[in-house]
Amino acid sequence: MLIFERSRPGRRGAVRVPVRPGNVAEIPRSQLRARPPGLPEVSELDAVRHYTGLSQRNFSIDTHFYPLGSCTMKYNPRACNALAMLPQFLARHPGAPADTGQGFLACLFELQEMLKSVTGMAQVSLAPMAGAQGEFAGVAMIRAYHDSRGDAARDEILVPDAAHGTNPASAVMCGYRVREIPTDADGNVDVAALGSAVGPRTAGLMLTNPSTLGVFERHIVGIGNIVHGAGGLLYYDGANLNAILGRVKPGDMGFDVIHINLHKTFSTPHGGGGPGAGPVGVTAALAPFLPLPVIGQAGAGFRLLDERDAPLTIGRLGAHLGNAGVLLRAYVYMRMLGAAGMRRVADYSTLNANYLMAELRRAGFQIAFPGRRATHEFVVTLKLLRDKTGVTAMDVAKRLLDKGCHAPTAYFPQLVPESLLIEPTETESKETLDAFVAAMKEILEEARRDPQLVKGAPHATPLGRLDEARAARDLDLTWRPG
Amino acid sequence: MLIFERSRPGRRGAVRVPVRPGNVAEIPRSQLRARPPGLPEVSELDAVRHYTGLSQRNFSIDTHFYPLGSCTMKYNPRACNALAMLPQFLARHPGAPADTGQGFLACLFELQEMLKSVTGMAQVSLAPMAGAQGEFAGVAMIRAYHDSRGDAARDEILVPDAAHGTNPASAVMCGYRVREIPTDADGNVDVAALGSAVGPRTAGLMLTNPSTLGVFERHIVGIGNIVHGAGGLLYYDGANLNAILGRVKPGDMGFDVIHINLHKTFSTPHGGGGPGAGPVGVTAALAPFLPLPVIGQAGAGFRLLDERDAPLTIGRLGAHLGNAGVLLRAYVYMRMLGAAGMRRVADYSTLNANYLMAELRRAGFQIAFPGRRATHEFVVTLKLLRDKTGVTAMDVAKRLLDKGCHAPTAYFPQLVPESLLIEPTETESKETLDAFVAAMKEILEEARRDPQLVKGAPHATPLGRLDEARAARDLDLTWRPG
Amino acid sequence: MPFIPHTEDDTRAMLAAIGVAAIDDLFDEIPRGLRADALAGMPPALSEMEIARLMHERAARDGTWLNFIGAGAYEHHIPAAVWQIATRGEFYSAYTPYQAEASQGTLQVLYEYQSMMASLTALDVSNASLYDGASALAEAVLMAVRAHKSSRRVLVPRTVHPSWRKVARTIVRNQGIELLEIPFDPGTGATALEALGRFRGSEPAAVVIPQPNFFGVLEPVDELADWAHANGALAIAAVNPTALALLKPPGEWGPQGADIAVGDGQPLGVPLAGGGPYLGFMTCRKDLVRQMPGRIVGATRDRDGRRGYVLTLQAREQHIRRAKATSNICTNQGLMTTAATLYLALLGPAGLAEVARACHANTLALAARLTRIRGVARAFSGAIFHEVVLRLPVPVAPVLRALREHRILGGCDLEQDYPELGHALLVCATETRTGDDIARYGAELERVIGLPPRSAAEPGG
Amino acid sequence: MPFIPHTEDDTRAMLAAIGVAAIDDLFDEIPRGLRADALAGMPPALSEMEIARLMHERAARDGTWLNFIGAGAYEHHIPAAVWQIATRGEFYSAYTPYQAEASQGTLQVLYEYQSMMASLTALDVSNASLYDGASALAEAVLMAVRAHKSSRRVLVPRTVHPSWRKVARTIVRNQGIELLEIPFDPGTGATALEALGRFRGSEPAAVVIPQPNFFGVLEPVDELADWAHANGALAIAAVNPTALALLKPPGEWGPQGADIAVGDGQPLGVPLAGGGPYLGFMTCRKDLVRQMPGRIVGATRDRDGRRGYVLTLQAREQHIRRAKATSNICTNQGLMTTAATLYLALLGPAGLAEVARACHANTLALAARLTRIRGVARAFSGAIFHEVVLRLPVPVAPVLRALREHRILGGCDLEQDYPELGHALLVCATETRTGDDIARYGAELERVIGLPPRSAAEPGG
Ligand SMILES: Cc1ncc(COP(=O)(O)O)c(C=O)c1O
Ligand SMILES: Cc1ncc(COP(=O)(O)O)c(C=O)c1O
Repeated sequence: MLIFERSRPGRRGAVRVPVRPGNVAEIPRSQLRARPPGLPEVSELDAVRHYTGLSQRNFSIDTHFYPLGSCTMKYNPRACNALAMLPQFLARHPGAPADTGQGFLACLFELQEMLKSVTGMAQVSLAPMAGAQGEFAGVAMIRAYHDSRGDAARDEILVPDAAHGTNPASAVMCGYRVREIPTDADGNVDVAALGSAVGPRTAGLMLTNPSTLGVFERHIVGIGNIVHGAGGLLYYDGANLNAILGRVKPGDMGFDVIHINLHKTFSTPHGGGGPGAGPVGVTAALAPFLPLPVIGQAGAGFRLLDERDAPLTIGRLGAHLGNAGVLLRAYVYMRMLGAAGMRRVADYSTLNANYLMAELRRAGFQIAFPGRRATHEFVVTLKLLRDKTGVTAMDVAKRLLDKGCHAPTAYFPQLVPESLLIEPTETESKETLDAFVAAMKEILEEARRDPQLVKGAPHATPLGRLDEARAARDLDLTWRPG
Repeated sequence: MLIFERSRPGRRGAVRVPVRPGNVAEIPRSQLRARPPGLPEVSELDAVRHYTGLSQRNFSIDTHFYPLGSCTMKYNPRACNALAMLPQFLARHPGAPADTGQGFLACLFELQEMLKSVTGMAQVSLAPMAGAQGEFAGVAMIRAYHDSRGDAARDEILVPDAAHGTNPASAVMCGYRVREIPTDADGNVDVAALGSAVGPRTAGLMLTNPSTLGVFERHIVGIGNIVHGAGGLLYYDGANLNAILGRVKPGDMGFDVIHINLHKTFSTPHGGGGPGAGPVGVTAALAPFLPLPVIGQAGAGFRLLDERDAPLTIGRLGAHLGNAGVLLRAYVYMRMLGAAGMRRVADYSTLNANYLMAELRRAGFQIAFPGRRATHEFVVTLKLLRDKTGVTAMDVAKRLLDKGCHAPTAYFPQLVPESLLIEPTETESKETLDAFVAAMKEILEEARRDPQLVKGAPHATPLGRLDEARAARDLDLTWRPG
Repeated sequence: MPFIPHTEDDTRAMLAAIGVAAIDDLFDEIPRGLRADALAGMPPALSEMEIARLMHERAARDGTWLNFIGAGAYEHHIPAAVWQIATRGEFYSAYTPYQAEASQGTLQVLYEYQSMMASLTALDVSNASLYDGASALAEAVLMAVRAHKSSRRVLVPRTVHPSWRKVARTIVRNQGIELLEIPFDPGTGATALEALGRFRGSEPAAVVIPQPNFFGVLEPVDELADWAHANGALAIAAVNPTALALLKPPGEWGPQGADIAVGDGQPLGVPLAGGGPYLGFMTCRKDLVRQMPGRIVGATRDRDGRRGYVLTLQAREQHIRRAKATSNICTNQGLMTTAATLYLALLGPAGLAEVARACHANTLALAARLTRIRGVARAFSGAIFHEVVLRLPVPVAPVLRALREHRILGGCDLEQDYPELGHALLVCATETRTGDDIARYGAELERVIGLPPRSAAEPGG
Repeated sequence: MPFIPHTEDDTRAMLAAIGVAAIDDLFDEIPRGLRADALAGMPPALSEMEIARLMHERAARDGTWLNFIGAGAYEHHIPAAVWQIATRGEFYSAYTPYQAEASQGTLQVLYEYQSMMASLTALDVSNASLYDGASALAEAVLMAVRAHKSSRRVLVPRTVHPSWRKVARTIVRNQGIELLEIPFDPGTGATALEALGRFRGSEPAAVVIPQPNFFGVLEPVDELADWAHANGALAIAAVNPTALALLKPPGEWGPQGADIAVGDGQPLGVPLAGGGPYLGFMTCRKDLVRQMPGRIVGATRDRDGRRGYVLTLQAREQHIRRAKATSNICTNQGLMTTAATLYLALLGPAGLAEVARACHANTLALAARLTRIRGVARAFSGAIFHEVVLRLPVPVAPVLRALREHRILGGCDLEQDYPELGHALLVCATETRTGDDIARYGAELERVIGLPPRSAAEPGG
């Protein structure tokens, strides 16, 4: 039932606000609204019961194993939430001067410093509000860099075909043409193809390492040399940083610009789709172009740097200073982990992924890149299963829901047929992984024995399989009163 | 699965505490524990997922209609929780002097004053930690009162047979003999029987008004005269105050001592069984005996009164000042309602109960006291149904769970056979009441058509009907490893 | 190990199952020369207890302030239920609802959110959020240019929030889109209709129309929308959602209505929180929906014909369309959307209108009080919603500094962004400001400016 | 109407269904003379926004303090997860699990709680909570008297918390039960074993044994339990649950073990909150279970043989047994029990032991620092857990007052309750106190007492 269907004309929630007399005094009639908006009219209990009930219709990390590849669905420590929501932080107005928020700014400044430490970059801006915005900022900095050198003919960004969709989309938003580089059979960038693609039009190469195929790009140094040799810059999509935290730094791999997804590696909550935060880090050469604001030191304290401090900035990405509450959560998380904890993240996320890969292989699943180590995630391909039984990756994903697991990412990476990208994260226990393997094994048997059972899944969720085609065809995007 | 079954030796939650070296330095070996306690060893994610999952196995006000008679399961405004949990209030040590907590004490003092206002009593103590403790304190004050007058022969407390079980139990805890007074056919106290029961041994009469039968005791003034005439005192069990809030004050009805259940009338959360708060109010004559502490004024501020201020006190009921956090929640609730809101509670809880009673009668249910108005609750008797179909009040209660309603109180009041005590509260909407009537109607039809369906209920809950006899027979009260 | 459940036995068994001797071996594909050693500059781990103490101390140091700043972020009362429910693990720790059957909670919330925003703006469809109001404006500009096809020019009044204009410029300029500034009438503080003439030949793809504008002033929205349509441009409304409880919604501006509406959803239950996370909202006419950026949720049916919700029109998005997507946005502001939905459900139309009326009345009362101070006057004659520009007799920055000594945040200094206005200060009093608050501000400002109060006989500003 | 959903139409329809004209008519059974008019003294309603402002202001006024008070309520770090989960609506707004099938969440939590408390105390069974530690002690006394049958006399050491002794007296005296005080050894601060002789003939029903005692001192628990049993009495342990991570549990005291253990569960994840709500815990030997007060949860099976949980042994309780019940308790401290269960699950045995060790070490460090001040000395020689009595050279009350000017709560003044100890101060440093905190207290106390520090050469106190 929709909240609108619980609505009754004249019913009111508890929210009351005292209004001085003479209220709409100054607003001309012609500017006034004729009819009130069609918001629901419900009591506070109605609303609480409705949304509490809806919440129970979600899978989430707090309730289910959620091995959604590329998304790093690790446990979100509750302390991060509690401490970011202290009343003084919540009440801080973004326009309040720096002298009224030194405690708040100290956290953000230290976050910048910690991010520099784990990435090996010279300077960081916390401004981007998600990974994709970080990518935009990064590519815009690449452009600004070339422009600042009068090197304006570079109009191409190279992107491996395995890249996440945001990479090409971000490059295009910065006005670049995108050129795809193929992947070789081992999941590496095809270096020969890269060599013939680079040239004077190359502004840069965007790379995820480990890649979205769940493998570490072994030729990274060579790739860097090729791109740099052609005058291009190297962009690091940090969505997979979890796998190498404290083990390898993007800066040491030769990257010039990076973004980091705090909502992945640094465990800020995904919130049903966001918010995230996508800080960018750069080498010293690119630091002048960082998006604003950057937190700077001012005597013993901190302040927001602006255009007067950074005249070459690519500009601003949001009205204020980014997703501050997300930044605070990441700050708390990083402080709780410390240097040793960072490395443990890489160690145990990698251990979990390799264990799961080994066990699934043992259970009869086909691994997409069997000759490779898994990083913090790995790809299974169900092509053979589909060919034999008609059961697709989508069917397996849906059937997993019946077994109490959220599905892995399905059909991404796109270049592996019937792919499942599986990322267990370091916060899951061996028992949980074993239960997942057992569920996958059961599904494999079901697929062989009774494929319709799997194809008809899910059966145990509040609703059965939903018709996506119908949704796109008969668009129904808003409730309209009967 | 129990949390213990998720435990693995050596696994640890996130909680770490820095320990100085030389730690157990001073504790003699002979005092040390040989084996660590058998607490679960789980990760923070395990614990969060386990208890989040368990929570979803509960019905609650926030998720279901919960018409549990005598319990006043009304909406618990979330603001009360948020404001009682402000960091400074949570951090306040009970031993901190009054000068460090004037804001906190102001709330409690004003709560005392508001409770005086709605009850018409001369003075209030917030000390009792639940209704039953309030009853104990009240009866102890009755005893102290008689003792202070040298009137020591009174050793009986009169209690109507319809009374809640805590009433006689509390009287006994105060060293009294309990004498039951019968109820007449209309649900009133049998005044004649009362008349012949009172006498020089009568210390007092405990009365709920409206009674647990869901009717207002019409002869209350006469009853008071009888008891007072015999030298006894009149005790008011305030568990049902919701029905008359702002309409009638216990003080005006002639009561000498009362308790109030803040977790009922003033909407503090029931928390799966508690905590509650059971402040007591008294006439001026009994004020010297109030349990400590009482919040007093001190100049412009507030302080806790102690034995030096109140040498005749019955004493203390808990180590500190009662369930302070519950008191703060009730304070916030009462301030949000104000005088007009108080009366609305009585009005609409009574409206809802009478409407539900009318509709259930229309649907074919037998009302226990059909000639009476419902107060905020009313009793249905399923004796005829049971005689005809074998379906009991328990069966109907269980079947209601399948229809998404928590069951009313079953088999209480005990003197009505196959009783359901139904209390909708004022915060439920007509739609919810109508849905409940529809569910009850369906069950009535099911009971006639297919009694086994009802007798086998519940069917839609995570577990089927649980064997209570087995639990009492094969006692299993704690988990023991394998 | 904090947040890592592995016992030594687990690790040993898992390594054995993989067939390696040590965790180090799992990293053997990484070129040796790249391996990092200790993380210089990373402080040692703190326990939850220690970081809690540190954060409490920092929060206490920052303290609380009596706030009169608005300027794009508004201090509203947020019902306690909003965040107690939004932070339930099932909402908080889920991600984008790719698996619809396991995400009906989030999906239905988003569908309800879309419905509420569409209704609030009187437009047909809504997406499920963008990052914030400023970036939503940038996306609307891109969307309008895509829809218009021939023009890459967009008119943006100087009365649009300065930061929003900066953000729009940052985001659109690499695609060769030009933002042309429309001046404002120095008398009314609203966009100068008479200045539009000079853009007639510019064939703009869109005209941005703020309501209320950055000065708090109401714009001639009907005329502006009409002018846009008459000149072949789309009308992009940039609106405050609280104001829409009272003001004519974008879908009803002029004879045709605006085509796209954007804004910052922060006023709808999202705490100020130092600047974010907020949410950008966007609604539009139905025929533009395929140009929209961001997630969109649609209703559909399950196998058994029961109503349910899914992400739809995904072919617009980067994960399908890659370089040809309508935007690069992926992670959005989901949880803020949940909060906004809860907020609107808890307030309802009457509650939201009450908030809007209280904001308006309080700001008028504030303006009345402050303009009783000699030398302080309203800068513009235009009607306002809940912010107002005051002209001070002295430079603004030192005044604000002096007010801070009394823990008052006195407003937003416009001297940098609008030097033409002189000593101009933008102030705001939402429903959270009481008569006492206003009196306190009045008294302190009077003291700071240091001139005797204007006598009652003199006409006010 | 706040929290009331009725529209005017609803009310009208409902009145019609009932067959009355107005709500007033529903009260027609109430004698006219009794009907109340306006509620004098009830302030008018505040909106949520207004009460929030008021409460925030009051909380800010009270501020935060550096706390060294223990004395029965302890400042421990509470993991954030505890209350974020305990306040989930499903736990928070449910009641006593009378309908087991609709309450498996609460019931299983209680079963787990019982298991944890039984294991912590090394006794067989636990109830599901009493109001607080003090009232739990009173209930234990009543229970022991019921179990003993012939005696109504119980020995209570003077080292039991003074408030607990007062509460026990309030609750048991009306049943003619006598509480006899056992003195303590002024040297060690523990109960004087040699004083027990004089109670030999008193045939006590029970002996209460605190561990640690109110002075923080460890009692000779083995000897006391043994003495109790040798004299036909039950041994009632009154214990601190944090201490039990390290100390020998009641079930292992002396050759037979204590019979009943009670305590306050506040240290297990319950905030200080000005004094409550906390929870009283009680565990006992299996054969006493039918004498226990309060709710008890038991495991059973459902129709299909699946494990589940129910309230059990209800025949002990007031709602069944009425005047013959083991206690009048009905509503208990359910939510606090949930919090304690979460706390113990999050800490585990290693975490709880770490907390206990840190408390002990910090209190020793505090004592060491403070006794470096001339004239300050430990009052007793007995080993302590996490509290210690210091003797000051000057009256305690003015010292504490002076410390408060520096926002330090310096401890619990014993001069009222134990005049025989002179200027005695009970202090506590839990795991939440840092080295800096202790140094700060040391420096301020030194200043307040106003004597130069004892030189390093002189022996400490
Ligand atoms: C590999 C990769 N790159 C980029 C992104 C984009 O990040 P965001 O969703 O934060 O915009 C994602 C995440 O969705 C990703 O998995
Ligand atoms: C009528 C009545 N009296 C007394 C009580 C006892 O109150 P409490 O449960 O708060 O101890 C109750 C509630 O359970 C009750 O319903």
